[in-house]
Amino acid sequence: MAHNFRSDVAIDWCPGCGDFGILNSIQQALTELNFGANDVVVVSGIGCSGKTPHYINVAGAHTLHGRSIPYATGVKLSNPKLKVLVTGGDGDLMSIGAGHFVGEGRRNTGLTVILFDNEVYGLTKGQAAPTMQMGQRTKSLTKPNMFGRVNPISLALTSGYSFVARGFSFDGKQLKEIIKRGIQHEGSSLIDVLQPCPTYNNINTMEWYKKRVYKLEDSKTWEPVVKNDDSNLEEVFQRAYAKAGEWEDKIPTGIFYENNNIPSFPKRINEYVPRYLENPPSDQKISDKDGYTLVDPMKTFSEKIVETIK
Amino acid sequence: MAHNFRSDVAIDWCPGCGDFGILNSIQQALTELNFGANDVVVVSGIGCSGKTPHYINVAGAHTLHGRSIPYATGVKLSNPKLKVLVTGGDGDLMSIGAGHFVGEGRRNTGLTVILFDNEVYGLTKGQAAPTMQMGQRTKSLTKPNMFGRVNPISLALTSGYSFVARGFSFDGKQLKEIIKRGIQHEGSSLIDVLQPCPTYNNINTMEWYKKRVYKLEDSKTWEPVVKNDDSNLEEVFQRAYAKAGEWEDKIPTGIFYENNNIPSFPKRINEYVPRYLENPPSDQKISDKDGYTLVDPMKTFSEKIVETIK
Amino acid sequence: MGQLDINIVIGGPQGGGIDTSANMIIRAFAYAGMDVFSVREFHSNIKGRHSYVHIRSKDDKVRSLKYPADLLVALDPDTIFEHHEDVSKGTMVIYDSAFEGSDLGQARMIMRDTQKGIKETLEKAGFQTTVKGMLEYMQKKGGKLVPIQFDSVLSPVVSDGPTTRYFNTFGAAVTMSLVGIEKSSMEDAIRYVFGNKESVLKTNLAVVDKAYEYCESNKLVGRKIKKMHRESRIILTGNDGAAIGKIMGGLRFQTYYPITPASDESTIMEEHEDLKWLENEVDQLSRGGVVVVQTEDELSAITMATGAALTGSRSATATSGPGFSLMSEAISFSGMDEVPLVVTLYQRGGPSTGLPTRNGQADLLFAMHAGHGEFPRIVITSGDVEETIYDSMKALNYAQKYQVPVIHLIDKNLANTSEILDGIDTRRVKLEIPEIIPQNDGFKRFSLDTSSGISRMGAFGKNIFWLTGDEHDEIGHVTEDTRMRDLQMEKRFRKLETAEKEIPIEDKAVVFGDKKADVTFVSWGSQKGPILDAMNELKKIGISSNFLYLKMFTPFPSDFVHDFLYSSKTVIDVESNMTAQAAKVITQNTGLKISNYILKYNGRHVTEDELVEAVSKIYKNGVKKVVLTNGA
Amino acid sequence: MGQLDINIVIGGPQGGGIDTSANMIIRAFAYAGMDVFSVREFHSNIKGRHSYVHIRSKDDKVRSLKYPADLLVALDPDTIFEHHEDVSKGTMVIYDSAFEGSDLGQARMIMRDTQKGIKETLEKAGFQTTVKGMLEYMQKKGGKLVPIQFDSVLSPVVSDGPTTRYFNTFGAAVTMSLVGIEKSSMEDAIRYVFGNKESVLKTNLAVVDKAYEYCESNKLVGRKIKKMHRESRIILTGNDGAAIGKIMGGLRFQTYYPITPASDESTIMEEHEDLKWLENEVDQLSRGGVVVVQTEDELSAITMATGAALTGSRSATATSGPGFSLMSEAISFSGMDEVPLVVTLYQRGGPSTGLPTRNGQADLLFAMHAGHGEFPRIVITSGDVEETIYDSMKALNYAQKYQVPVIHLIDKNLANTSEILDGIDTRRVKLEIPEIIPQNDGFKRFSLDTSSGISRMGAFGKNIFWLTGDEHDEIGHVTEDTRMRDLQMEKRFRKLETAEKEIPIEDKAVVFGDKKADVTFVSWGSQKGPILDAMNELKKIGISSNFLYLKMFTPFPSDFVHDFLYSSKTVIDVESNMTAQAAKVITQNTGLKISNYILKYNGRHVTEDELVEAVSKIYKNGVKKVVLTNGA
Ligand SMILES: Cc1ncc(C[n+]2csc(CCOP(=O)(O)OP(=O)(O)O)c2C)c(N)n1
Ligand SMILES: Cc1ncc(C[n+]2csc(CCOP(=O)(O)OP(=O)(O)O)c2C)c(N)n1
Ligand code: SF4
Ligand code: SF4
Ligand SMILES: [Mg+2]
Ligand SMILES: [Mg+2]
Repeated sequence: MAHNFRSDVAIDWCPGCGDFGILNSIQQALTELNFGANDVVVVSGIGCSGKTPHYINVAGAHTLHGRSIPYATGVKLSNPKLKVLVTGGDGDLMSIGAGHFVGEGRRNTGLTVILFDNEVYGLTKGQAAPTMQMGQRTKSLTKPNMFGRVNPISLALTSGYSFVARGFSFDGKQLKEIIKRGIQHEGSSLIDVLQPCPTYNNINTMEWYKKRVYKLEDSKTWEPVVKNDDSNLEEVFQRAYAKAGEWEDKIPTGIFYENNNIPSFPKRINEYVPRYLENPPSDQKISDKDGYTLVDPMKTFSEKIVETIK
Repeated sequence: MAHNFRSDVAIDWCPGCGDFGILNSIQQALTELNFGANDVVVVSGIGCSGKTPHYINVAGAHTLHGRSIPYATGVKLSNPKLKVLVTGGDGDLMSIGAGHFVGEGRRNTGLTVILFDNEVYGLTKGQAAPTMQMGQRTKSLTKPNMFGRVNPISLALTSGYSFVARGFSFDGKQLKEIIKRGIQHEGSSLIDVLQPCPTYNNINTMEWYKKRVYKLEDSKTWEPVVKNDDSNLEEVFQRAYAKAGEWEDKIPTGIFYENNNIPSFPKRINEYVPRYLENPPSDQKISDKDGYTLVDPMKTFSEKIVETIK
Repeated sequence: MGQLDINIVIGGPQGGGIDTSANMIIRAFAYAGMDVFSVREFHSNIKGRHSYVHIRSKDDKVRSLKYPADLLVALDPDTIFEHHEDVSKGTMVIYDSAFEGSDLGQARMIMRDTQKGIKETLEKAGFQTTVKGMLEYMQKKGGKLVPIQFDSVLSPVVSDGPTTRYFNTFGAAVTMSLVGIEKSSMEDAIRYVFGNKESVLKTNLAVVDKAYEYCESNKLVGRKIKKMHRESRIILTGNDGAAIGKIMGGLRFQTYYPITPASDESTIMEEHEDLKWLENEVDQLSRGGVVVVQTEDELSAITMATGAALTGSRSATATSGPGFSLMSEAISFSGMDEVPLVVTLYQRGGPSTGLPTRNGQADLLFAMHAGHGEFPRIVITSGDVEETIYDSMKALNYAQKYQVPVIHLIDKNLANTSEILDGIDTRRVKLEIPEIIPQNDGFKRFSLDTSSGISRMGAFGKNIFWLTGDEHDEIGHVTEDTRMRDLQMEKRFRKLETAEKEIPIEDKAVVFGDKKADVTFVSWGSQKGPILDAMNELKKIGISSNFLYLKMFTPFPSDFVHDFLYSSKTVIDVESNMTAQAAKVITQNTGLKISNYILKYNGRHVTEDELVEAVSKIYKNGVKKVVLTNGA
Repeated sequence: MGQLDINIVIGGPQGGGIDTSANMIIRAFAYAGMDVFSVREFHSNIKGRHSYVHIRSKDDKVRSLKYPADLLVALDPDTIFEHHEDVSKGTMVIYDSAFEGSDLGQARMIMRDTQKGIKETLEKAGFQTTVKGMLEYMQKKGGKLVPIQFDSVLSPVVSDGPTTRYFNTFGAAVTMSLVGIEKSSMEDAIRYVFGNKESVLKTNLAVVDKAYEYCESNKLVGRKIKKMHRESRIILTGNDGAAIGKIMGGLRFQTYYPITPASDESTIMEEHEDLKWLENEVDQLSRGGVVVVQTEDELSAITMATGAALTGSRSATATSGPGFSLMSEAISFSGMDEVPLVVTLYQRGGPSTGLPTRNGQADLLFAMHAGHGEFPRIVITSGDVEETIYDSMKALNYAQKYQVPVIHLIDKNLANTSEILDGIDTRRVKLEIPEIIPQNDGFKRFSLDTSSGISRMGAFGKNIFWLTGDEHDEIGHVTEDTRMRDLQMEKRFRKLETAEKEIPIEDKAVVFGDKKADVTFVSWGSQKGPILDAMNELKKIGISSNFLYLKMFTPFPSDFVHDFLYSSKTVIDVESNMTAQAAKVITQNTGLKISNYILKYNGRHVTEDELVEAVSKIYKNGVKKVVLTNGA
């Protein structure tokens, strides 16, 4: 029987919050991909978005603000058989967690990073998040936003994510498909989800987005996938980056970039720890039948041995 | 008399280290810009590069690993009259400090960030820095570098730095000129300096670079400056970003991008704290002649007052 | 005086106007000349979960809260479920009769565990698990029900939308009528709250009118409280007090990364960043403003504040536990480099994210030891709103004078406590400003030539000197010389001895009550008020008590504490934590062991009544430890 | 046995082959069957600044170092300047006569403050501030000069470049000849060091040959030390020991961000990550390897290790002070969420960047309190290389068994101490592996139904459960219910009581020596060896002593410590820090105050001789506190 990905926890997001749409899309994607109960783990930081794991009926870790990515990386590297989703806020991933976000691009571990992009710090009452435009003033701000905007798509491309896409929380169908592809992608993916926060963001509302979003896949010439001989790499990458700059009047959604030629971090580890993928840390037996170590230190560290009069 | 920017501290970098060239260029730039002894502050993190402030005869802070940017930002915002230079390693700024590097792009405070780009962690004995290519194996590594490379130019452009350039520590003349322009630039600048580390990096050596570097300014069509009506913004920005991708065979140096249309953070603050630029926190008198506060709390916070039977 | 003592608990959904109701009630009492003390309780949630304000008003000084409530005002069914323990003989329960149909099972915003507890209570008592059942249960306990049909009462006066928008005003007004506050005070409160919104103001005044009229005709009127004239007073929370104190103390640079319950302090500063009022009053050089910067994280917040301090500004940051953890490394730096820096640490329920919007006092030992290695620091704490003001000023002074990081502990309870102060004394604390003399060559920022350990202060922009996290010489350059190392370590620690000598004892520890008493309280932070109030109550039941109130933990007033406790009889340590951290500090510094404890770690504020009860248990029954559990 | 006791200090520029020389010397002693103990000292610098290794060899167990040196081997002029204090009557000073022309003023790699000190010393004693002057000064103190023209002696045997490349081998070989080690042992050492580099090996052997020949003909030959046969032994540093212990203890996931002196541990693991040897020995499921990840910072290092632990792996991270500071928040998380996690904390000289390559023991109180809020943790410390192995295994066991963060303190001195062990016992520590039973629905990871406080362990991939930094219910969902909060807090702390009961006293505190003694040492960490050695020396001068050696600070063996110290006479606390942190912990937990202190905070290792001297001062002259200053 298919696993039910809905947990029985009462959801306490505000009515009309874009988070509901993201949650649904994740649950549907997991169902359609036919995952079992113990195949998937969801990791989050702190924020309204951070509550997501509790609402999904798989193992979940609601960790520290900004640290969802390294926690998730630990889970994935220790047991690469698991699919690991990160559900993070834009404050969480682009501000306090920006260093890890960049670091993960370098690793390309194979996480599916779903960014809840509401331009505000929801759970701390509406301060400007790094995704908010400079000079924009939502109702919770004492003055217009003083800071420049970080574009998650551009930052993901620059950092090395090998799958970069954007969804809209009120277009569940497209979002679900993107999430499915992100999860199936071997390397790390960033899925930026436009997520209205009706409580604090009275500018980037559902209506505001609805007027502006369009789908990249609707254009016949849009091809975000890098060929496996890398021949179109430069072109695809630069086009994706240029596309990422579009905002204000027209906001593209869909897949910006997909590169399957960079081996994931687990695969790279397997080159040096040859039995890693088949027998990762989480699965290794570490003691003999009496409970003692299997490792003979004198053999393992034989180079440290000293023998007199050989 | 011109201030002498050389301090009397013994320099303990390895012979042949690229850091010497950077130090010289900074000192020359300061001299040529005719700064006085108390006009400039140099802030660094930890690393071989982190020792730089001690070698320059201006006030200097050799702070914590990865935190040079926020320390420097504090100095600058508290006294915007100061020119504040950041001398940081690639580990310092692109790994542990990557979050602040991105954050500073959003602020555009007006720091001159000089990145000592040697692809390794010098002071901790040669581990791979984030600027090293994946798969490269310098002599200090137990195995080829497992991580993807972060390109400081691309990351600076993506984060919002309004002046982005690259120098080479063995081309002091060009480097000095870039530093001068970086310092004069009102917003924040990132100057990526290719810096051979002969002790640990036996691949990206002086010779290796000499064979590959070329100057952007040598091309007549290269125009990195955004016009003050922003008309060429998109074009200049995207071209700079594409250029940043060049590596391996030909490595561009010079100015990639300069945008003078984004008001610096101090200017933006001045809109809300109107006397800020002229009388910043560092200069404000805070007490009356008897040493008591100048602030009348009942007047300042008058909205909290309650009066019975008015 | 001393006759009136009213405890009100008003609850409703987070984001549903509870704060506004509470504001109205507090103001109305204040306009009537009463004293008011209140604390806000809410979930880590933006909309929907249960939130409440506990308000106590007296015609005398009030410093704490007390259960049971005299009035429980329920703006939603959840409040009725959540607060059944607050209801006792005589408690009036005011609610919308429409709630009566609600079932506990439908109350999805009540935490599962809480629901379970309520269910057990009702079932055990033999009542249905509905609002109705709960109301009956309350009645059985002696509660008096005051059901009102909110909508039908209000619909005649509300024309600009659903009546629900005005339920909170109505609830507040009914409450005020019930306790006997004149309508004019309530109207003043409404005017304050909606001052600049003409149309809303009008309807709200009409709602108040309606409420008083309804109460009048339904005999829901308390004995009239006569308005008393008072000089101008000021209503402040702990967050407000700290913000005001910092600005009065000369702070001109503050950084923060949003976090409950600290960021309100910074928001208040942002609202006053231009120090507008100074504009016309003072000379050119004194004009300016406060720069408040929202940073990308707490690592940035503390390092940026430190950077600013290097230019001579008074600078600070404010955070709570998780952020403070992230600041540990930079605190060590400012200790090493003798940078004046204030960190206001708003404790909340831990560990980790813990109970992010609830009270806790479990960061004391951490604050005393945060950061690797050894360096002098000063750790102070505040216990009421007034103290937050002057302590913030003193914190800035200490930082400047002793060139150390100062950690100022406030707790969430105090941050969200609202009190009324008679005024603020601008001459209570003098600003101690170190002189900065321009000098470059040979300027020894870390001069060893100082018996106090304090070297001459310098500022970037006026002096050339260096800082490094490494051990350094007198100018600030790196050294690994063994002798210089020892000398610099010793010089830094001399500052702590100097501080210990110079700071008067009353800023470190204060004794309340008589020298000899049956019971001696030892405590710190926001228990101050509840303990002072409990002392009066205990006296009434024949237990005399005094109170060693601790304010400074580093440097610790060991001799004073030793001498006082040594001759005390039943010493009771009262803290809002589980491991009695202050008691540990006492033992560490004096060798004395404390054997009685009243501890609370459920995240809620300590109340007068539970303290009195706990002391009785200890004093009369020989119980050693009482864990307090009040609060919903 | 017990006849030979040789102290060698060999110094030269960082990056100039000093480590290789030291390696040769250590190996040569070892091949001769001697015991060797050594410590490395170096600047935070890659090339040029002064670095040295202090090596002591005995034909008996050696556990510490002693000054003055018997031989001072100078591979550069700076060494002669820096180590004048190590020279006393009988010390042989071996150096290249070419150094004699050097002036102190030219020695730019000597720290300014150190230069100043040297200058003062020489001027006061009436010598020139040159190497020559210094050598004369040494002679006056009784040192015996052994000048050798390195280049001219070596040029006949070196043809593949400048002779300077072989100075370090030459210096080592001369030293070995002088102390009487047979050439064959030195040759074995050379073969070990250059094993796989044929051409280099040849010349080095020739250099050794030349050195022995030169010494022979110049009467620079010590009394022959007869080779003794020993079973296979293993030479390890503290870094090695921790790495080996972790891998033996079942660790399969380690994260790190480079930092001195911790990262060597991770590098050693990386070198053995494939656990190649296991390949042929064990069944399929046991094959595997250790994943070692260099992270972007320490925030990532600890959180990644925590994430890994959630899947059931044994996982750890290693760092030193600055990195540990950054880990505070995540330690609190793992405490809250009961994640088994080991943090190996290599203490170095603080605060802040401090003395990054020098010793310190000033992170104890911080380790005990790091992280906001209250949660159970275990804090253990190691004092010698052997302990680093078994303690690392135990740390992993404790983490798994009690589901808590375990902080394992090692100090820089121990990290860089090299010792020879007779073997490693694979059956000393049994791995305690919690059973993981697949279950999803209703799996209560944080079940309250446990008297020990320990709930059944779960693993992502095998169980569905949740974690949150917030207070949570039994399944791991957020709760703000006051009762659930209290119960979960109490459950977590019950684990600490359980650990306290279950862990045997010998893993917490050990007493060495007789029950009654004139002097009682109290200490922890790398002072263990020096104190044990000093006890023997003290006996010789008529002072009997015993030693309370502390290994576990949380939970603290209060009763044991109380009972032992209560009946002790002159108690002396010995620590490498300034504020006597362990003594504070003792007072906090027992109420007993310690009144005598031997403290060292100059970043250098504690030596036997200075301990003996300090004890005399305290015991005989009634001095209360002695600050140790040995070391260059
Ligand atoms: C270290 C730390 N700093 C600050 C906080 C307070 N905090 C909780 S949620 C949050 C921001 C949430 O914003 P975002 O990540 O955008 O998530 P959203 O609520 O918008 O989904 C902050 C700053 C924290 N929990 N931990
Ligand atoms: C918090 C912290 N972690 C680790 C270190 C150790 N550390 C010192 S320098 C350094 C890296 C230096 O590399 P880089 O920034 O590239 O500077 P470089 O030495 O190459 O100039 C590290 C990791 C530290 N000082 N602080
Ligand atoms: S505050 Fe905004 S993001 Fe958070 S739950 Fe409410 S609507 Fe959603
Ligand atoms: S290690 Fe490399 S970067 Fe550091 S001083 Fe030496 S050459 Fe320069
Ligand atoms: Mg957000
Ligand atoms: Mg580097």
